[in-house]
Amino acid sequence: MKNHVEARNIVKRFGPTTALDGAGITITEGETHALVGRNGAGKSTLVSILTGLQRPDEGEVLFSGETAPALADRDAWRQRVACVYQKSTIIPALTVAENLFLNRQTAHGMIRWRALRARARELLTTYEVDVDAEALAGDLNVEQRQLVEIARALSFGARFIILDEPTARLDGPAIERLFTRMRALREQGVTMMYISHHLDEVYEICQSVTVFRDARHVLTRPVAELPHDELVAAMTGEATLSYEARARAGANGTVVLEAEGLSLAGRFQRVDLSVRSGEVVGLAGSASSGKVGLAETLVGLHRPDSGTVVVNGTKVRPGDVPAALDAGLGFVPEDRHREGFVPLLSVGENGTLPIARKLGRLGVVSPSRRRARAEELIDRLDIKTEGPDQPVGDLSGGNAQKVVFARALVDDPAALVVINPTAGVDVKAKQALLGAVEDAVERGAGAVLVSDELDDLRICDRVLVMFHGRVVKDVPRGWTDHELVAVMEGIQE
Amino acid sequence: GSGTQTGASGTQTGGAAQPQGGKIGIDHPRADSDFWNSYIKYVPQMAGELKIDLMTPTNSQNDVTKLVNNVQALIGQGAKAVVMAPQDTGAIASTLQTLANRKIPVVSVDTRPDKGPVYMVVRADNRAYGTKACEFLGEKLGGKGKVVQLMGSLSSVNGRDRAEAFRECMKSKFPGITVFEEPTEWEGSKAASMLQTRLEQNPDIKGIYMHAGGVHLAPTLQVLKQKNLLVPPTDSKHVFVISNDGIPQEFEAIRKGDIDATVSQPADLYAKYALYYAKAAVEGKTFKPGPTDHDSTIIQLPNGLEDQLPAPLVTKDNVDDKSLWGNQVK
Amino acid sequence: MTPTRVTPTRATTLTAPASRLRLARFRDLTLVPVIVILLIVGAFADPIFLTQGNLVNVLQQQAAISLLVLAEALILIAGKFDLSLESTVGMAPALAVMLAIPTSAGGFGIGLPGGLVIPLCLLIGAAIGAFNGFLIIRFQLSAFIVTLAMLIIVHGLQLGPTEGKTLFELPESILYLGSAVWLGLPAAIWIAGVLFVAGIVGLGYFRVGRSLYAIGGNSDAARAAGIRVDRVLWGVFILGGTLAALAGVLETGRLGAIGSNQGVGWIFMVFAAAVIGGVSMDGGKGTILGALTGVLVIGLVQNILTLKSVSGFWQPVVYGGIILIALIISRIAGGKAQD
Amino acid sequence: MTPTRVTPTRATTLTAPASRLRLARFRDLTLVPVIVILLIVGAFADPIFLTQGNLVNVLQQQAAISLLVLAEALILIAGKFDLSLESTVGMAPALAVMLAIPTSAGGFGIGLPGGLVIPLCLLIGAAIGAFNGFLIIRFQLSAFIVTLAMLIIVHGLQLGPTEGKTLFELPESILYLGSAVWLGLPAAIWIAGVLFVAGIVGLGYFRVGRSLYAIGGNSDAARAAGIRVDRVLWGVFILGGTLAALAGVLETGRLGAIGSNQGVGWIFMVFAAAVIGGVSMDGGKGTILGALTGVLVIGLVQNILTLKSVSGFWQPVVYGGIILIALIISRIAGGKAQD
Ligand SMILES: Nc1ncnc2c1ncn2[C@@H]1O[C@H](COP(=O)(O)OP(=O)(O)OP(=O)(O)O)[C@@H](O)[C@H]1O
Ligand SMILES: Nc1ncnc2c1ncn2[C@@H]1O[C@H](COP(=O)(O)OP(=O)(O)OP(=O)(O)O)[C@@H](O)[C@H]1O
Ligand SMILES: [Mg+2]
Ligand SMILES: [Mg+2]
Repeated sequence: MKNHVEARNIVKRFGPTTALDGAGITITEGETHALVGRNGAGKSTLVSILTGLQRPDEGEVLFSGETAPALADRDAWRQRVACVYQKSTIIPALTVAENLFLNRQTAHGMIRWRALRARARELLTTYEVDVDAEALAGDLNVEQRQLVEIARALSFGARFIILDEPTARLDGPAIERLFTRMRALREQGVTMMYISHHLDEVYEICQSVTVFRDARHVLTRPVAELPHDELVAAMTGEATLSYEARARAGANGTVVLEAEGLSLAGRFQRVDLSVRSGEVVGLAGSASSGKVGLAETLVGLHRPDSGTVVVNGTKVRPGDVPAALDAGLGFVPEDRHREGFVPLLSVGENGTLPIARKLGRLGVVSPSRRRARAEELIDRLDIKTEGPDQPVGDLSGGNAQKVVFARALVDDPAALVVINPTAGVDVKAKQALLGAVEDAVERGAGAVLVSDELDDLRICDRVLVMFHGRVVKDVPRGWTDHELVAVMEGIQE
Repeated sequence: GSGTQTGASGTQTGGAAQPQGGKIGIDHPRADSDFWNSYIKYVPQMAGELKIDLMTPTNSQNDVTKLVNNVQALIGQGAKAVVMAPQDTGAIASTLQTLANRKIPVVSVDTRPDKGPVYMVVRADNRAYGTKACEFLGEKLGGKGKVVQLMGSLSSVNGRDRAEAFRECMKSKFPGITVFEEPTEWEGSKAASMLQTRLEQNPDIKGIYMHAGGVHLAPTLQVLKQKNLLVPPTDSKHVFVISNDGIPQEFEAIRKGDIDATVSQPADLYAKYALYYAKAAVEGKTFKPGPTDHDSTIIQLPNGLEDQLPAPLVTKDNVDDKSLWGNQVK
Repeated sequence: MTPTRVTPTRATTLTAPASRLRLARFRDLTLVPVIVILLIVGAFADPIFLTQGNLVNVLQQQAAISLLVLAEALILIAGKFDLSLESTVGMAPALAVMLAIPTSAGGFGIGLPGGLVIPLCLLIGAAIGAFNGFLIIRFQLSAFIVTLAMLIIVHGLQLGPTEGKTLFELPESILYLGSAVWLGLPAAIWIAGVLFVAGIVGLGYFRVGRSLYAIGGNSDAARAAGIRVDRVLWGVFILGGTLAALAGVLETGRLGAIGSNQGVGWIFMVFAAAVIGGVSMDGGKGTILGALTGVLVIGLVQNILTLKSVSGFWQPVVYGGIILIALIISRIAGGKAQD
Repeated sequence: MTPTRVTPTRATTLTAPASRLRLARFRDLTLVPVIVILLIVGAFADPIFLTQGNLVNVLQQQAAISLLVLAEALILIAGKFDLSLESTVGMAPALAVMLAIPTSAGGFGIGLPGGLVIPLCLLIGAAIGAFNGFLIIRFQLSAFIVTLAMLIIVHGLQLGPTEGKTLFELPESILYLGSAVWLGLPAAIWIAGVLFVAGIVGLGYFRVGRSLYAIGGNSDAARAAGIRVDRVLWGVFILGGTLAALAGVLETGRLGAIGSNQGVGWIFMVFAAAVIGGVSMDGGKGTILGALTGVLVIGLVQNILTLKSVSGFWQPVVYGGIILIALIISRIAGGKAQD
């Protein structure tokens, strides 16, 4: 079989960081090839090199044995490769239709909008993306945007498609639809490179897998020949077991987070919720079920139309984040880029934002105490960084997420509200993060965990399933995937 | 003699080609108007004639902050007298006090500082400009009708003086005339727009007083032309226009009959007498109020003296007078 | 989304488009109510206001500045900034004219034929734009501060050679466009009108126009989509400089001379017009039609203030107040936070 | 991070910070080479230049404007914008003084005691800042355009009551700070110095100061982290207005009167100083120390141009050119693209 894509001895440095150090990948024509590795291993950097967005410092890229086009020749690149990037390439101020056909609205002459919209609608229907072609992309939620990006990449008709963590923001049914699509493309002979931290997905959809570790190539193997444990070992450099939820003593009585009759128009209605110390309560639901809106309201990001929130015995003013945090809440937001961190500020500062007040007297923040706290957090969550002074904007996705986590945990919260905590983090980090939630709970906190991932929900003592803005069921520990999904889809009450 | 000289000069060494009496610093107020540009050109010429050791002129670009900084620099570089033209006459007070404390005499050109000692103010009376324009238009219009006054910047004292004098004179001498006032900020663009709008609103406007020919002349003519109002004075549609400044282009327009008059603001005399008094000051001469030998009068101010230079009204009759500075520049 | 329904249906997503489209269209026109109010106020303020003559005057007075607003809107939509446009309005025609007129009239004495003055003027404008683009794109310097420095430098390049003098003796060719009348309307209005239509069509229906929105909205994404970001941006700066030079030609024709402060102080009004017209300072948002309504609001306010003879001292307060009110109305009508 | 190592160790994380810290410190000081060059050029240009007297003059001349730069740097770091500061410089002291002086001297005839003038002036500045903040934060209006309108309005609020006249009979109290000499140096220098030190310490080591960076860098994240974004921003606008009013007091004392143009035209220089000093127009980036070096560069350039008596016509070209060069140097030394 011919090699469709080859990258050889790629070296790429960003200032002091070496993102790729002589790494390479070879993808055979027609296969779906997984690229896995821990956060910061250099996967996305390779993607930007394979799509001609960045020039490697050393090494070369070949398509079907020919050298890659010049960086300036974007059209040539686009004929060879289409991509769903990890970072959003949606332009919020433009409509979905225009985003889908960006820079190819028309071959020449004037744009015929009506025809464009029709084409967009057709495309969205083909890929079963349930969004309005005329909506502004900025008004879509994270998941819808992701679906639009995927539809766009698939629609190019390129023979090679790269998908960089496309499923990190999708729920179960959407992932299934994506896989159906990918299988169909593979049957048409399309080559794909697939990046994900969900190793089961790798086994489900890919034929071979390449592992990167610390900016280097570690192995390439057909997936059939590589058992799960070996794959994890290759990624982490050590043998690791998959995460097992710990057996906990369970709720010990005091209610640390309570909501009563909470409603927010268009998002959720009359929700009651009570979380005890030592308890993890899951919030599940399919797209637009209102689970995120509810969690964000608990924290004070939205002001509810009615209802009250009590944190650790204190009734907090509705819609007041600082009050909720002061009362003892820790928060991991849904979208780390939007609400998670300040990219220009250092790891240390981002991690200690909510406790700045405790790092010195009279409003002073002592840099040395901040640094000490930050190093402790870096240690605890195993954040891969040059140190507390590195700007978070320079970290890889998963490590940035750990910083956001660090911020939530820094004040030893009585109650934790965690939304999609493991989106885009590697296996080991996932364990660290879920472990961190369980640690906090064992120390006596109560946690609300909102997630689209059933794996995450396994650490919950009970899962509240939401459907169209209402809590429809309280599922105790011991559920099976099938049961829970059925409730989430509204198939079974 | 010119204003009675007491204190003899005495130190004049005969026939020496060298400049006399110590360095004189000069700050120019702005470089973006034709009048001041003519003044700036006359300065080195007059300095040569008066054999003055002139320092390189600074330019404060119509900004009192820069003026203060420039004066500090001139002091630092050893000026024995300073000529300036503070366009903001109030904000210069403490600088004048500093200069007085250092015994450095100041000649103020064109504007009269409100406060702070000055050796001599050399200016033409801006209020007189306004009054002359009012009288000219009032007579031409026979004491009735409508006139427009295109004002300069209201935050400049000269603009204000002209505007107030014109307004007051119209009120007292020609109460039958309606005056429209347009604050143009010395901008041609605003002047054109405002005049155009006003003529649309009042097609029977018969007179225009422009505060500054340099910026107002061309736009006014352009608007009149567009409205077909650029006709000889004999035509009943004629709009009487009086300008202010005395630049060559105004003279040209007077000759062609496009405008009727202008007040010639004496750029040459400004330069000449500014330097003359600065030199006199360095030499220790003093002056008293009264008439001078150059058709002007020195008057007493609370904070110094002022030599009020003549500002002739130029009409078709005297527009070719060679002694007008506007006929001397090329 | 109706929470009572148990299964999501396509119907729920299909209701949205029509209303959204309507809203999006209206968003360009949030200033229309302000314009209507101004027309009513103006009509009460002075009977002359609503006459054809006066309204044509307003348009003619705004023609030159509207070209600057057009240029700035394009640049802002592409996510950049150009302050130096205002200096180009005076400098480009001044320098072009000086190449043609004799030394006695203030020229360089090169004596180029008068017919070349307008092309030269536009070329100078384009060159200034190209230089701005070069510094901003190639050196990756801050557009605000580069063009601020250029505002000062370009104005100096007019002051220096003219020595601050007004140029009175101009070739006929440069006066023509700003003073001619075509089919009963000043040529300047026709020119501005045609260019605005070209801008609306270009930004609405052509790929290169749409690419401005993409670049202004997310330049990394635009680059990934194959848009030649640097080239387009450079083109926009050059076009901006050229439009500013053309504005200078129109203004020169209207005023009959080139004063040393032609265009000085315009840039604030230009930004005000663009922003109240809905163009975002953050790039990627706004339309040329919206910017045009912004120009009209500013022009009508000035006209009414002149007709009502509001005291020069208090004019700024009234004027600024109206801008604020227009801003608030356009905010409320537009419904979105501004940036 | 050394990529050869397989497991991250404490050692690797501990080697990096020192160098990064050093780099970050240098980034504040990218203009230092420019300042050194200017000092050398100045020394050759005029023997007076390096004398203590001249350098003290430079500092005194920049004292008032430096407070505006300080205010603008704070506002820019927090991700906002304030153009109206320049109008406050004239309007706040003018109004405060008019409340104290008799009608004969141009006052309102209310005759408040002279000792109240400075507090009143600062209060007026704070009120203007509060109003800006109110419109921008509560109404979510564009900061650029709100403060542009306010620039016009606030200046009008000075022109209106004074009718454009200069106020020169001032209470002694308001003249003192701008003209006094403390320990051999003008008081204005001491005041500006102390405020800059407070700014450097406040932004470097205080919670509220650090929160400006968080807000400017990502206001949503700052909100989610429990920072009271609106309250802090409002505070920054109020502080900015107050500093502008204080600048007005210093300027009034230095000039001995309040002209109707006091402060007019400063804002461009203020932005230039802040941006060449490394403060980003996009928020979240820059330091007060950097802004201070920006002020010094501008001050030294002006001083040298004055001492060398560069022709007024060509001064802008030299001046703008030097800003551009400083910008390029700070870009090269800083290493990062500007925005
Ligand atoms: N533009 C950049 N500037 C500086 N450092 C960068 C940049 N892009 C990537 N890096 C660094 O390069 C390394 C590799 O990053 P990359 O994004 O390729 O990781 P990744 O394998 O995709 O991780 P993740 O699974 O978290 O997405 C990281 O250490 C990251 O901090
Ligand atoms: N800022 C917003 N304003 C208005 N409606 C919103 C907003 N954010 C989300 N929505 C809508 O509210 C509904 C509930 O959203 P929410 O994010 O709470 O649900 P979710 O279960 O988390 O969905 P998903 O899994 O897709 O994120 C959805 O229809 C969503 O489109
Ligand atoms: Mg990645
Ligand atoms: Mg969600």
